[in-house]
Amino acid sequence: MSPRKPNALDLHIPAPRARPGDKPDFSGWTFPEPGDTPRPDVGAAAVELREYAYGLIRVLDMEGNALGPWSPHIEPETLRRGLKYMLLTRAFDDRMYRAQRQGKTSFYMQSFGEEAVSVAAALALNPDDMCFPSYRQQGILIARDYPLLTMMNQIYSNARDPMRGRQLPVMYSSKKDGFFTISGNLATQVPQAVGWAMASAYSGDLRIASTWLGEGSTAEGDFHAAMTFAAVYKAPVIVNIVNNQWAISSFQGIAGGENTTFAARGVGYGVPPLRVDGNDFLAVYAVTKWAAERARSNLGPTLIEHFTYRGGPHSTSDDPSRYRPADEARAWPLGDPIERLKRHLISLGEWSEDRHREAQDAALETVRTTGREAEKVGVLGAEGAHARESMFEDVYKEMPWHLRQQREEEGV
Amino acid sequence: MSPRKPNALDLHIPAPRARPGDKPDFSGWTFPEPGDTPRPDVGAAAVELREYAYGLIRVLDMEGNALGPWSPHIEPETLRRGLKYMLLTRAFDDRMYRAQRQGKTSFYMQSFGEEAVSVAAALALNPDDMCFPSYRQQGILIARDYPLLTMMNQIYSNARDPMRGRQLPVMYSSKKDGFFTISGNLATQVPQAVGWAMASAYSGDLRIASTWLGEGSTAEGDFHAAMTFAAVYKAPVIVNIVNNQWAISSFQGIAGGENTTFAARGVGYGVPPLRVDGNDFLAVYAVTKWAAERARSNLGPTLIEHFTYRGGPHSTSDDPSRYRPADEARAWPLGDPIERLKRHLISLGEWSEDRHREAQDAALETVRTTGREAEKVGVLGAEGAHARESMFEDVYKEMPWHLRQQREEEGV
Amino acid sequence: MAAMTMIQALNSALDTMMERDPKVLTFGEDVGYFGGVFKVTEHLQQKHGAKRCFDAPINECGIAAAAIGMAVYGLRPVIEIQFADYMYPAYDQLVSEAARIRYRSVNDYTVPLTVRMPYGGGIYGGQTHSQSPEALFTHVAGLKTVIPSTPYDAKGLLIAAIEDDDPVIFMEPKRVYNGPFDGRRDRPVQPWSKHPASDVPEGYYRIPLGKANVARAGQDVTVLAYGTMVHVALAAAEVSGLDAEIIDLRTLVPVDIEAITASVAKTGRCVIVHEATRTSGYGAELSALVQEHCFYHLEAPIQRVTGYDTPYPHALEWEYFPTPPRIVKAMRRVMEG
Amino acid sequence: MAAMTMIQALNSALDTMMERDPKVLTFGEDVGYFGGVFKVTEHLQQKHGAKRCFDAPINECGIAAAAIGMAVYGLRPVIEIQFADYMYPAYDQLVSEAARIRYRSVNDYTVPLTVRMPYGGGIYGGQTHSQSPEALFTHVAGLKTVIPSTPYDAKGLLIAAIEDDDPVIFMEPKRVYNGPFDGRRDRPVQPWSKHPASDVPEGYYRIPLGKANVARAGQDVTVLAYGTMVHVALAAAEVSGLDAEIIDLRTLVPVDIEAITASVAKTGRCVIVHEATRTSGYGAELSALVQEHCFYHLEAPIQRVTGYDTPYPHALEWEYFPTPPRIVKAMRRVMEG
Ligand SMILES: Cc1ncc(C[n+]2csc(CCOP(=O)(O)OP(=O)(O)O)c2C)c(N)n1
Ligand SMILES: Cc1ncc(C[n+]2csc(CCOP(=O)(O)OP(=O)(O)O)c2C)c(N)n1
Ligand SMILES: [Mg+2]
Ligand SMILES: [Mg+2]
Repeated sequence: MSPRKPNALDLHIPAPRARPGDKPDFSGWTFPEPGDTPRPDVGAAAVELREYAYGLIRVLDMEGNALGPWSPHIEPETLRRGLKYMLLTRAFDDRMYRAQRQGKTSFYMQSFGEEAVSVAAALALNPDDMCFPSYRQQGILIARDYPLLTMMNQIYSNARDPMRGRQLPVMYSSKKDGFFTISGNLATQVPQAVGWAMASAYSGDLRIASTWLGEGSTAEGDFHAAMTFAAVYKAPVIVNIVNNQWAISSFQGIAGGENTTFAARGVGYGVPPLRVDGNDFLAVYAVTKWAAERARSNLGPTLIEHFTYRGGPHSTSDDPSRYRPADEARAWPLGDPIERLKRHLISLGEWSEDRHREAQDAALETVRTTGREAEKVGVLGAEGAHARESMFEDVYKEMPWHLRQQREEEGV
Repeated sequence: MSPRKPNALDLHIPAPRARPGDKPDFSGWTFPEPGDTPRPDVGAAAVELREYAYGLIRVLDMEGNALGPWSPHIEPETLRRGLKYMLLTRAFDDRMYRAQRQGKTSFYMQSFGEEAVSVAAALALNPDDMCFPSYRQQGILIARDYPLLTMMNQIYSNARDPMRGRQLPVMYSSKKDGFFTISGNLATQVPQAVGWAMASAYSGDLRIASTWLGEGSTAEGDFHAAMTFAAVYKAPVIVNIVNNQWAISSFQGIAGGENTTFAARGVGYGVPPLRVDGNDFLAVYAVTKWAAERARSNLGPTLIEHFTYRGGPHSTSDDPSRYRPADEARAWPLGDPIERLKRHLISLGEWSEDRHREAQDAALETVRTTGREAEKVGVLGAEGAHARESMFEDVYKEMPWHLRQQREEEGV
Repeated sequence: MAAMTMIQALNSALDTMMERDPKVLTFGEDVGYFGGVFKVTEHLQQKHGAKRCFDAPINECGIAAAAIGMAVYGLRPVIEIQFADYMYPAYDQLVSEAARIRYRSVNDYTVPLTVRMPYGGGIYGGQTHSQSPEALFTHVAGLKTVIPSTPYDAKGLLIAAIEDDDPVIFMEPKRVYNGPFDGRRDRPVQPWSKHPASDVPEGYYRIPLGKANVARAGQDVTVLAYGTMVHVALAAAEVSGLDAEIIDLRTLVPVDIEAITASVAKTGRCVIVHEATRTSGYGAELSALVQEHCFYHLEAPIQRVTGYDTPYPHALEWEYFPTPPRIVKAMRRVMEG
Repeated sequence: MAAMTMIQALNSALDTMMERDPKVLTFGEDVGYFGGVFKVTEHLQQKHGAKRCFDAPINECGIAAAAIGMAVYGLRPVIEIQFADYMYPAYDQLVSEAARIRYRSVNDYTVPLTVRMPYGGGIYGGQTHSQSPEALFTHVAGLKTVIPSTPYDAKGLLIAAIEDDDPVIFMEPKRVYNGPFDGRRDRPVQPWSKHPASDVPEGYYRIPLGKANVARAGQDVTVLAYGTMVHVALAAAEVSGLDAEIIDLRTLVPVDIEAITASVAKTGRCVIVHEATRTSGYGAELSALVQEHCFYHLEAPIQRVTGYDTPYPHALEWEYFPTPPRIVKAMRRVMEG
């Protein structure tokens, strides 16, 4: 290349503030105070909602008080259920993560630190609303009381794996529970959710759809397809961006986070954008309720950015200490979702440190017992877990001749 | 389907206000007055520029006066060149459209009514800035003095067609003139333009890129890719959305125009959005200059929505009277770009009706003479225009054995 | 019965199914009010309402994905990709999603989706209105690929595709939309009304997927073809002086291997014809299958007559298009051995 | 010379080219600071600067398109698609754009682009980290497709791909990134350091595209393979008791037809091996080519040993993976005729 000309153009490559060895640095960020953000009418025009893309809806302060108009005033019983499911999710993740390390499965992905995003949403939606999640919303399935044992059987690809060993461990599917079969291809589920919502509207149904994707995945064209179709046909769908700051090793700036918020994507399509503290169970619950009501009133889609932090590695194949400060998670300014909900319940007089410890132990025990049960059925690689011929089934409704022939080649 | 439930969901299908037989109806639209929109500093932060997505930058009023801070104060000589190129483009389109009707070529696409969008931009950019156009920016090529004869030779796929008969008539290419080879696949050029701009920045060059796509094409995933990459790497690129209200038979509401403006897409990425009267030569010139200066100062991309109207059919394969009122073009509230620039020049005392008539006649005469010349070389289907073996060339730099073999099969 | 063009037959198939089943709906670019750039969905919006036949944003990924979501819900969407050349943005959704949802969810979710797209050249459409990408679908487990060659087949196969519980790629040979073009540009184009297969029942009927049709019975040489090329092959047979057997495959996956092997076992010679580029075209698979199943019957190397391995050239398209003379040449070669 | 794994050899190729030519740069998801999920770009950002090796948004369409724009500008971008399974969003840009820009502009614009992507199974990656979509590229005129099988070849071929003036799809057999896995799960995996082809020069060298390598010379039967399957085929040959000739194709398009015909003319028997699904896989093209070029030499039907026509199953992947016993069986069948 020739020597630099005066006034020459230069290429900008975004970089995070802190790398391994640096001190975590969230100093550039300011957030509205809990309770400070007004709650617009569910029927408000999209143009009045633009500013919500640039704020942050918060209900819980760090002492556990629920403040302001977004406070959803949920029954303590519901809050305790939320807490229980978050504890279960965390205990489950922890055990499965270690199971992978022990060679019992090929792969695992935790949702550590992001439990409120899935669990609060699951409780705010109707049980028959349809979810199109990414791979990090196991909390939904758990909050819908899908059997942990079945999840583990899938993770171990054992003989009782409902996916018959075909899918990666964490790629669940349960139509009965309104949980769409998870794809390995990022963001493909998002426009599918829009299509499902359109079908529900077409059919005069009452059910809405909700879908989740990571902030990194918003860069995919499928996200644009989803937002365009959702806006054009006013589909009854909630699009949830889980901004956990990282996409494997890439910080959110690589997905466009340096220039504006991810909620702002909604502004571009005229879709109401809500930006919420994703570690605030009450806030997530409240914005989900708001968006669900809007969708159910034929007022169309809402985009929600859940501002959170991926506490763990991307997956068991990842080592985050190679690209971010090891203590960045602990420095996260918006705290831990379980801890915060616990404090809230305690401040309400509806919970105590003791009850919390018991609940935590109960979650661990459930997971431990279930884990043993699943291991008894078998772990990855156990001989004969799946009949070899099962590989050829369900490619089509009826097996065509060429698959029958190939099955015969396998000698089965 | 079961009978409709109370409060049931319903599917919204956008529809235009007027269909064939109806009176054209633009009554819902209000525009700022010419001169009323402030001109921000080229270095303004993107967050200060959001509102420009919802206005409309106008300089010329309907009497031909240039008003307000966006008035670019161009030399009359430049304005006359602009007018000349628009007249040439219109005359060229007209003749080529008819040539297709006469069977001299397979296909043609006019830019009738949108001439200012290309011609003003071409004059505002540096001659060596790189253009990635769609199929409706022939005005750029004409304004860069690409030979009309060569364009016609391509349209006729005759022996002097620089594309050797390989491309559709209107899919020009000229590296020398900074005009990228047009693709039939909508919007693919937009992220390519971003890549080119990144390469220019990478190389410490001074040249920027500019790209054009229709409002209908903004729905494509490639547009999202382009905006994401442009924002992330602050690429020196101008993305021009030509909102001519129609995408073949689909009104702009099908691309998302019911919910917000197309300029607003830029807001979603934190990219400065300018919305401009596309039939106002001075305004298009001024916003292009602004965006080009911004890009050249390493301040990154700008998104411009050119608000205009597709005066003619989509292409020679189309019949717009089947889907929109026949007189909708005439009812367009923002007038005709040629007429408006003419009035401006006259009001400046730099032009007259007589000179205009002469210029118009000269354009027609140039096109007529050139047309005859091109026809003498040949029109589509003339025997021997292209050697059959030329079909096998340039697939790769060097012809591999299998193409040599296939060429031999053709007996050449 | 009525004399229909292929466009009318396809329109009638959609109309018939929309009448029978409220779960059937159709959308795509310009398919609503306008009725599609080739008019296949004409009047359907007017008749069945905008919710059942509507325009889509220009985003083929979104069109496919929305339809997948609808199919998962329980509808039977039929989408139109305006030209097969524009299916690439939808390819991931079709290949990674539609094709695999049944398998990966163990029948929990299924995708009864039909994807219509006009394909093929011969209309001076240049590089991006002429392609034949069928091999890009036949390679994908979980998809079925169907290509009709006549109005009668078009309607019966489209109805079968819509009723099929798996995703079906339904490719329409646009060169024969309005008449059975046989590749001879020098002759006047015949209208469908002169062709017996334009006799199409008004109502419901279906032609099973996976079954080929013997378009011409013969003893000397087997020609495997589909879509437009069936007509071109018939024209070639006519002038060749050979008693060719022309198999119209109709379904590419799952292909009717019995019809193929029965014919080649009889003739011992095989010519494969398609418009797509040769390398890794569907003809390669047919060639492989024929030699696997009929090796000991073959008297001469299987011949492929195909589009060349170049983009589809605008002005030279008649050099590119597989014409009767090229097929006759291949037939002669295969007879000589 | 140094003993390198395939990952190190690829890294060395990139490093070598970035040193020689400032026009070479590389980007993709996680390739910058982190060095790529498979570490192929490790340390390149640290050494050559963030502008020459950087992370990209998760948009494969944008990655390909930006690289095309850069190549059109005059650079020589090398992009990484994190897994071949994720190339579909980029497919339109590769097929409709990169592949055709030279042709449609008559050399006005060219696209010297290299698209790297790990492919293939055997790592318990499930349906979306195991695919072998090479046939989706070999069908596309204007693209070259390259697949190395050893560290030595990987470096020499990658350098040739980067220097090539046409777009090259460079597929990396991830199962052999760290060792020459031969498909026998029951044996300890060998490290590359024990394999002669891990002897890789530190600096610049190239292996010409379009030239196959005889991985094992033999008289009885020709085995056509590439990538991981070369090692599996070698293992099969070892236990088969047959004197197999194993051709490592290295380049799929343009394929080395001379090497293929020379071998099959000699042996009269041919087995084709790949991991991709069978129907319309690249094996179909090879089968068609072999029977077209060597029909009168063939003593028995060509056999295809391939992945089955199903998605890649997670837990049953060792049933899916073409293993030495399956290849031996095919060799025996082809010997029996
Ligand atoms: C189409 C596609 N491209 C690339 C990948 C590889 N990949 C898997 S997860 C991931 C990062 C996703 O990040 P984000 O969307 O932020 O979600 P998170 O993991 O943070 O929840 C990548 C690049 C993929 N699965 N699919
Ligand atoms: C990927 C792709 N899909 C569909 C088409 C068919 N098509 C050609 S032009 C067009 C309409 C484009 O409308 P718009 O972007 O508004 O541009 P305009 O024609 O109005 O200038 C369509 C759908 C195409 N060329 N490419
Ligand atoms: Mg993330
Ligand atoms: Mg338009």
